[in-house]
Amino acid sequence: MDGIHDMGGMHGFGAVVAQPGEPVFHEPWEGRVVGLMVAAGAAGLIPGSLRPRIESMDPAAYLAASYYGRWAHALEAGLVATGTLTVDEIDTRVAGGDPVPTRSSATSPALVAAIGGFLDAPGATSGVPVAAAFAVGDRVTVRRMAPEGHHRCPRYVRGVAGTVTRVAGGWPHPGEHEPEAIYTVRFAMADLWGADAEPGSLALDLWERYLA
Amino acid sequence: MDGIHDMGGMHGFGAVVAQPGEPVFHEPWEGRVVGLMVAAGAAGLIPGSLRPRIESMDPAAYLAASYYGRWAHALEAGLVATGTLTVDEIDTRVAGGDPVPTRSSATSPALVAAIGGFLDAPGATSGVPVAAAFAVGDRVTVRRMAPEGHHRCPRYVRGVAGTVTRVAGGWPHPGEHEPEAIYTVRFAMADLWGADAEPGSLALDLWERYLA
Amino acid sequence: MTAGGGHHPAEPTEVERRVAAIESLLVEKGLITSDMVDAVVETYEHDVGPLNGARVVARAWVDDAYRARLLADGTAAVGELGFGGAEGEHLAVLENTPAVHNVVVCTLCSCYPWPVLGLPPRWYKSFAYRSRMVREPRAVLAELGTVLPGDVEVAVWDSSAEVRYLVLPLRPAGSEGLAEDELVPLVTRDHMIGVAR
Amino acid sequence: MTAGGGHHPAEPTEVERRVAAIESLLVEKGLITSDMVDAVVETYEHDVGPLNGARVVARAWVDDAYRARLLADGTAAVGELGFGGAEGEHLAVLENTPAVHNVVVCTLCSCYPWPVLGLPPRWYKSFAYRSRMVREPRAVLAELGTVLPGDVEVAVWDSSAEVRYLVLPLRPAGSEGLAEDELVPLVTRDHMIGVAR
Repeated sequence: MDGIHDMGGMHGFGAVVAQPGEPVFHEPWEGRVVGLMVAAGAAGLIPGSLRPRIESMDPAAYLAASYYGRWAHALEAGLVATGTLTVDEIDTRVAGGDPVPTRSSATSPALVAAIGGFLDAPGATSGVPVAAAFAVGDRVTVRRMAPEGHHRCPRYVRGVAGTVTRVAGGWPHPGEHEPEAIYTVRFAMADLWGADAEPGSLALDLWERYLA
Repeated sequence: MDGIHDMGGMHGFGAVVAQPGEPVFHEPWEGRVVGLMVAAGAAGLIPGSLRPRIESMDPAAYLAASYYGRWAHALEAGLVATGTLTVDEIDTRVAGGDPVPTRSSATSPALVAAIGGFLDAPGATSGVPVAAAFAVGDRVTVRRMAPEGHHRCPRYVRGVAGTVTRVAGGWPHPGEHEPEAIYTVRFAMADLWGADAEPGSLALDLWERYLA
Repeated sequence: MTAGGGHHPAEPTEVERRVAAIESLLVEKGLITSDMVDAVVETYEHDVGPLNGARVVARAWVDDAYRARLLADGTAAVGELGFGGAEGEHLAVLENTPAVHNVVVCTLCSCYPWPVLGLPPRWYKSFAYRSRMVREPRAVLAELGTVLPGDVEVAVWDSSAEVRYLVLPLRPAGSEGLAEDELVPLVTRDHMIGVAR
Repeated sequence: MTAGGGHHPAEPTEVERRVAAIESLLVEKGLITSDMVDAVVETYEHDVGPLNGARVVARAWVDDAYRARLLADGTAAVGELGFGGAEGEHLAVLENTPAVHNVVVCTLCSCYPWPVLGLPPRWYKSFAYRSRMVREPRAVLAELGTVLPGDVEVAVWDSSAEVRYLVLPLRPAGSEGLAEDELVPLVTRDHMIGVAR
């Protein structure tokens, strides 16, 4: 979907302000939401991907929430979608409960180890070998589109021509299972933003279906 | 600016729901904000245009506000920008004041008449005659751009080719004074949204500077 | 409506309080008078609304010469009936035909031809309408109850600049015997935006 | 950090209460245990952070063969130092040169190479960074304190799909005499995102 999350190029969000010495988590709940997401995934409670659930937030809620606030939304949405929890029971607990979470007396050494395994899983720079319609150096143009589903083709490159700089290998497109070639495509800034753009280039990784 | 207001084509805003028998104003304050905007304009208190002030709202606030809520923001911003009111005095009144506005004992028949004149001012379908680089039937392509200032070129037509269907005349571009030709340009839906788009066409009015 | 005279079933909201504060301050400083604000509210609550547009449409249906003038210069022809003013300075009229259906949106704002339609309804100003009408007009029309035959071409108009658009709907079948005044009630706001056929 | 053990100077917010409710319910139902959540928090608070990336960079600065392997296959070369895992399955390393400066953003989300940099800082996840870095990188870099000479080409990388990017910064002038371990503290998170040169 071409949702509020697709904000590359937009004006109006103000200055970029760094905070020196920033902690990893600003509040304890931020750490818990990351931990819960990983733990619930390791326990098989939340299938599928985080991002479609974040992107389908109401746009006003998306912008009003913090980054981990959006994770919290996706965590809840995932647990509710699978029937693991209901909104009613969460609401009831919020209304009556302690903001300090219950601690379990049990421990799960095996699942903790599984989490370690998940967090440490090795990978490969490139996806699996797959047929590729384009080669390094080819000029490609990003297709016009308006997909309802989750995708990774930001609006700001639609209709723009760039050059393939890498054939990265094959990965399944989100929501699918068969690998499809991904290309790194480099665009001139002026082709994206007009003649008075900053000089330089911008590269991003695009599935073959996005290109012509 | 390419701000949050430029939402043509976006997903995620849900269904369009009409309310049969909807009143002109849902709450009395909605009418007052329209009246205040016009009255303040007639009294010379707010120079310039409403829209740049609405577009420069924080994007989260923009989405959280109702239509007349955004007008209220622009009204306040305009009155504060001219020094007519200060945020402090408005805050103070909000904290201590009555939600029913003060009524003046005075009346302003001349200004009420001026408002009538403003609301009834005749106009012309076309702007002033002006030199035009394009003619009806010409194929034109909308330029890539990323203007910081207020403009009327939505992102969804950038880089797209269409056909001039009308040379509308000349109007000053927002923020300027000299007239510049405006063209009605018609685009095929498939050129905007891809091969699986609904059939049909979309037309909009574009200043000459947007076109090549 | 008198100033702030509505009842408040709930606590006044922040925006309501701020607008009231602004009005009070401007009035107390003598910069505006309440009757100036009242005049605008009265105008759009009672005087200027889709009935104006309906009169224009009915006239165009019965008077071919008027129809031709309306399509050639919307502002002038609408002015013949006494309508004009803010957000109607540059009116263009889009004629529906059996083959083409026009529909109007404003993606960037919520521009609307006030002198002939009044102030826009909430759905016209909604983010859903603004975002979707330019991309999937048939889907949006269907949600609003208008299912168009497949052979009718949909023409969407995004009123992005200075011109405001009014749709001239098709005269309903069976209305041939009706006089101009009898045609007026057949024309709705939705016909003239183009979300009804 | 222990679960919810932080002090709360203000009332718990809605999101804080909801997250606590979810954790409590999952624990009470026996679906997860607290130590699973703790393990993740501990990992990113103490074990996985930009020091990992700094070790990779320092090694590449002193070992040309490693540098070549790192640029050819980021994931494998990072794995040689024992780093890898979630959000680092497919790592690519972007080498700064005197002529080219690389900088990384994720406009759609906030993708980031966790195994070598830890979790991203707030500014990286901010709407301002996500929206602006792809359009005006020099302006954003300047706001963050990095003014690039005009003859350096800026190459922006929007990590839109599966690959996560790590910038290999230039070895600082004057560091020729330093050993690998002495180089590590010279490498910051900001160098490896590309917002510092």
